[in-house]
Amino acid sequence: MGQSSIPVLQRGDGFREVLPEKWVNMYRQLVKIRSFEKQVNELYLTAKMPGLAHLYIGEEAVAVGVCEALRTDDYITSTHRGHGHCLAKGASVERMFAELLGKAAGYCRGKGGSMHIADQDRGNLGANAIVGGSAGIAAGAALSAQMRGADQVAVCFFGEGALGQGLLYEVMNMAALWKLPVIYVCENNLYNEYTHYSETTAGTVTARPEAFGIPARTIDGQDVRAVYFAAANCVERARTGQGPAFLECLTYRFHGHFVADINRAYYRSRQEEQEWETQRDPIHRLASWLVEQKWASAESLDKIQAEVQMEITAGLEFALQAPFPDASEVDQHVYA
Amino acid sequence: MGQSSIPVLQRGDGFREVLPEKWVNMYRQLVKIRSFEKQVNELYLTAKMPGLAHLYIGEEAVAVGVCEALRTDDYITSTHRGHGHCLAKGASVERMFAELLGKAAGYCRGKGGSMHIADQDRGNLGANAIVGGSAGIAAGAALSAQMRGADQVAVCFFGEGALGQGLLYEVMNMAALWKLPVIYVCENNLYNEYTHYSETTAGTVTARPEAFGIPARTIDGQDVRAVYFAAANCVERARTGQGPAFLECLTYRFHGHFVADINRAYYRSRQEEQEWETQRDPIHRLASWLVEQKWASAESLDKIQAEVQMEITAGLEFALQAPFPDASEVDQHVYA
Amino acid sequence: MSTPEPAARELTLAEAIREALAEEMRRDPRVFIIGEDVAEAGTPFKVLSGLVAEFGPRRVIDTPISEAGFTGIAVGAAVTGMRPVVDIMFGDFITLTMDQMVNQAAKIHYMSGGSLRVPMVLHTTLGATRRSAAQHSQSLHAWFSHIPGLKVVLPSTPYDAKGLLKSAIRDDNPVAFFEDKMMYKMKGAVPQGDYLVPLGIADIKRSGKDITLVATSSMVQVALSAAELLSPIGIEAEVIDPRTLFPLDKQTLIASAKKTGRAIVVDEGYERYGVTAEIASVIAEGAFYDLDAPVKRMGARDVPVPFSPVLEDLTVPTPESVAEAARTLCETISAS
Amino acid sequence: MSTPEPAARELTLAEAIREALAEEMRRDPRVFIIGEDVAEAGTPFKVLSGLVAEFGPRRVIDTPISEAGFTGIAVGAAVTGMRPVVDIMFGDFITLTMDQMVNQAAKIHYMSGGSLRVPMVLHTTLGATRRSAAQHSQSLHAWFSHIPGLKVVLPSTPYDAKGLLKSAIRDDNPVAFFEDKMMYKMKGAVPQGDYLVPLGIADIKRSGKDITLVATSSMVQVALSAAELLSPIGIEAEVIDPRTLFPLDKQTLIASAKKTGRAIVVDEGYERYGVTAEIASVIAEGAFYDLDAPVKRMGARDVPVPFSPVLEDLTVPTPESVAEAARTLCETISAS
Ligand SMILES: Cc1ncc(C[n+]2csc(CCOP(=O)(O)OP(=O)(O)O)c2C)c(N)n1
Ligand SMILES: Cc1ncc(C[n+]2csc(CCOP(=O)(O)OP(=O)(O)O)c2C)c(N)n1
Ligand SMILES: [Mg+2]
Ligand SMILES: [Mg+2]
Repeated sequence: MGQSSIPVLQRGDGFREVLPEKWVNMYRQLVKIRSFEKQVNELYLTAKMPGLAHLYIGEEAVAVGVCEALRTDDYITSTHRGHGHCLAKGASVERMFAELLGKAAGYCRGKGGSMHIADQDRGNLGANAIVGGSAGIAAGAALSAQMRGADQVAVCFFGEGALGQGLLYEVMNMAALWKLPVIYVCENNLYNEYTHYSETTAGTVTARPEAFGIPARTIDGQDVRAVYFAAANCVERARTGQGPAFLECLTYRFHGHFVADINRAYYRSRQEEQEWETQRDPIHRLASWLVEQKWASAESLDKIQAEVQMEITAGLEFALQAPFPDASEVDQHVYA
Repeated sequence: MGQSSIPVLQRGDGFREVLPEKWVNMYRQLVKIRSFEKQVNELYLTAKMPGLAHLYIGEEAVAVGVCEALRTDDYITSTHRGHGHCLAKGASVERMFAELLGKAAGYCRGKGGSMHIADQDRGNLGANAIVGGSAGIAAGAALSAQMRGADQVAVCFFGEGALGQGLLYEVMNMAALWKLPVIYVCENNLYNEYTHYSETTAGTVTARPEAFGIPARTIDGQDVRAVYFAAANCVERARTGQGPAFLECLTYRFHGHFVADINRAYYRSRQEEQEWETQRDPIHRLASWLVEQKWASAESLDKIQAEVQMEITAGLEFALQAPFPDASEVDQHVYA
Repeated sequence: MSTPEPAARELTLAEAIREALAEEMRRDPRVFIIGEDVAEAGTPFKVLSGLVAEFGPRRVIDTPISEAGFTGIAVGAAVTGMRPVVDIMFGDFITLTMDQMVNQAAKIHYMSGGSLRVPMVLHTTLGATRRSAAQHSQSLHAWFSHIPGLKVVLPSTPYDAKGLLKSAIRDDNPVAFFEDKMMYKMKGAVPQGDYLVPLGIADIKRSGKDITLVATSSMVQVALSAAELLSPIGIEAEVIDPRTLFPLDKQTLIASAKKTGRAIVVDEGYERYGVTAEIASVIAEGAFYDLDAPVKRMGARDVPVPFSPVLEDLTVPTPESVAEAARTLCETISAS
Repeated sequence: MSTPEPAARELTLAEAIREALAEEMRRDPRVFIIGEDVAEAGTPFKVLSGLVAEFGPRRVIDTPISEAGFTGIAVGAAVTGMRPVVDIMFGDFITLTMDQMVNQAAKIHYMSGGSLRVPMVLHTTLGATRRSAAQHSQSLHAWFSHIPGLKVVLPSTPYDAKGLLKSAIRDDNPVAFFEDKMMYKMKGAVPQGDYLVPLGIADIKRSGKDITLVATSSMVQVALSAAELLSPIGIEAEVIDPRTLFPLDKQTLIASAKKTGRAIVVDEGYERYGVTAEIASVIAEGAFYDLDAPVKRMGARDVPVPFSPVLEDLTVPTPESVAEAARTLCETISAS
């Protein structure tokens, strides 16, 4: 048992003197993701969006806490539930809506859609519709940074369902061996689609990275401060050549697995949902704290909400008006 | 960390009252594998065998110790280095040689060769030329036994190189969740081909199964008694519904990765090889103990060696004389 | 044409599949289902809804998201006496099963010289136009069709689906069974109780004398609709569904092409190096002296499936595009 | 014919590959090699021997036995500015890389609307008759050829190998590069220093007027030998090597078939649903009015590759079998 030799992840107390503005900005980001996703749900329910989407509502603090600890040139890889990661990494609402509607102004010229948004300028290497499919890509971006002598880090977001994919273990082994600057962020929202993760996950989550000597911590994914501190600590380690780390963020999706998953009683109770919604909402939690600390007033937060709503409305308007790609684009970008 | 809840594997003291004859029989098995493999090497060096082979010389105690703890109707899956597993599970020398020479009398009618010998009558589901490729098959055999209400167990043999394959983790997770009667036997002979396993394996080996809640132990793979006791304990657990277990057997291949790997100095020292050969030979070790216990005399052991050698010689003779399959067989057995 | 009398009961294709599974599971206790969200959820397409209620979670097994792992487990179960049906949610995920299906399942019978058998069904989907983008829209059945040792089935009607699936389950070989997810709600007459549609017999879905349309899966409906468009302009198309790509009923295809002198092959896999190439070259060779025009191939456009509806709809053959191609082909002046 | 003047220096195919890699690694610091036993061992085929001495272990990276994992890492490195060459020891192991190659590498450029690129080479082997049995003898290049977004290269001479590999490394797309392991010791003229053989240009390896033999990889030598057998009986065969399966130089193939009126396609992949089907149907369509006989296909026999030499040798086309087929085809009475 080499457990004792695994470095311990600190809570990141060195980062505690974060400025009030930074917390307020995180609040804005949380709200932006929430409002964006509500609008996406609306688009689905009113049959204005082609296909489907997996909403991030309830899990916002994970993406925001992690991405606030990153630089613009740091990399992320994302998942089928990826809108939150994109926005937290700085994507524009306009181009995201355009992508969801299959418009040429979208991040992928309408070719990717909800599950494939990539934003190269901000290091977002793309959402991925293969569960666990980006574990190698994130590690490869980290290897690339290491080889180029850059001090970028890469964050690999994935749901706890991805713990079922062997690829993750292959890659964690190499990340540990080569001390790659990659951070695994496991969003444990308790469900793999319609199955509780306890039915699919033997042992504990953190024991898995630890088996490869990768330090791991379980944190409250509904508390953006906890996420931010833990992530900042992992990022510093990775950036200074100390290798990979793993965070298990306990969280919950308030909506269904995807927009059409409406009758959910057969796999989870309404009571469980209500407990999370009322007692563990990441936005309420940050808001109360900000007000408590007197770093924001209820009014200033309302104002942020209103500003965000305007951004969302304008972004959607833009996307609805935007043209579809030209038919000739179907054959473009197959090869570079 | 759920480590504390992982059951501890006992050394298996309940099995200590093994009869002298059983130990002597294990000696015979060790010698048989050694002599068989020496003959295989000879066949290669004299260009009498098509293709190549991966010799098990040095590792005999693992196969013998494990298989002696099994019933004939228990299952095993094997590897590219599989001759020892086959013989230990009871395969006939004649049919094995015939297979290695591509003859119709071989276990696979000459179609499988060294890396694919299967012996259905003794539960040997086949060697496998894909590293780690049989991890699922072994677990599936265990699931099948469980579903049929049989109390068979399945042993999955693999080299430490197979720890690189994601499949193993996918399957260990399910084996743990479903308490499958499967035993993972990792033959850690220190090398993946020409690379020391420390360059390919982060953390410790046993931490990996333990991460899934599978009890694991590291044992001396050169001591057939240690292997037998540990295996018997795992088998009893599995047979009585207590689920999977994992044994890391420390061992060494005395020869090259395969028969043509002759100049090995660039990846391991002659000194290291000599230390293992002279100080950690499983056959010498059992022999000394048997003599010490007065359960065998040097002469009786010599006699066994001579008997085995006769069996090998006769088996080879049979195989050399045996006919090749008819050309029409090329199209047979593609479909059942 | 083997379709039943019109008075028969109508089922959707999903219901026909479910009925086939239920009947086979009642008939043979060795049959079981394994895959992600197959039990309570009955898969995201609800194809398996209700089966767990009748057969219990031991025979309708929910798995972690481990396609390689549970496919491997199925192989092991099949080799040891069970008859698993593996559910792979989207056909795009067969990428993860290729080693277990191709290096293991397909070869075990042959490599073991006929002693082991792998009676299993890999049940999955194909087909685009669901706005699911590049990783959830592929039709990758050509890969399995390429591999000796595998059989490949593509039903095009509820009647065929039930009868073919029963044959697949009773077959002693690994069979890949692909359903177009866009066809699950398609209705058709399906007899109650047991009947089999044998593997390897093509079905003439419409008789005609002017041109042969060979079509697979949902392309059969496309071809039938094309035939309706062609009839008023005096072209009577014969529509043939091979139903199984291996075994392939070459005779029926060639005989039809000899009769009509013209043929188009329509399949939803990528066109290049795909199913249309095989069938077109079988016809071009077999009906060489009777063809009045080159065999035309219509597969999916050779691009990753784009998300935007305006682009995605350009990637698959339609009744109009097939009818147009047929008209052009019929105008070709005979070569002989 | 683009082969150089006979006075040039001779290298083996393995040396030509090594030289191409060394030159490209000197030219471009972004190029690196990653795979199993690629460094000190230089692969089991010794193709990469010596590269680690010049470029060091940071650019010639030994990995664990994790084909999916390190292929995924290469994808991530490629997307972020590197140009990896992934070494997959035996082509049979591409089964493990299918998700990373097909769902990720092949689609990223398209899914991202052209913003991301994946310049990487997957370097692997094909070919039977090495007595390595079913899991180490396959030629699975048809699978990658089926997938839009990938390019596929099969060199047949040392000259082509060097020039094609350099083109593949400089290509901005994922390229799969297959070498027949039986060809590594084949010698041929190879110019010193830089030259490129472009992807997508077939090479006429021998001119002839009576029949076209399209052949790939080691089958080019088989076809050339067949041509030598045919010449004395008055049949002059034209031997064409497409060199790349995608892009495929259809024009050159069709033009030759139009000229000769007869064609055979020879490839070592399984015959059914394989490369011979695509090329045969391209010719059958493109040269329809000029063909005097059906295009004949000669692939590997549709069986898992058997071990026994007497059977294995029946599975691949030989000079004799190709010459015999050509003779028969030339006796066919013209259809027109
Ligand atoms: C390899 C693969 N298998 C199955 C799926 C189908 N699928 C999509 S999301 C999902 C559940 C994922 O659960 P988790 O990783 O926990 O993410 P969450 O949806 O909870 O965010 C599944 C099974 C897939 N996309 N990829
Ligand atoms: C999937 C796969 N990758 C690579 C190989 C090539 N290969 C054959 S044996 C071997 C090393 C195996 O090492 P280990 O598992 O430790 O077994 P050992 O040879 O030491 O008994 C490798 C890489 C293979 N057969 N299968
Ligand atoms: Mg989840
Ligand atoms: Mg080893």
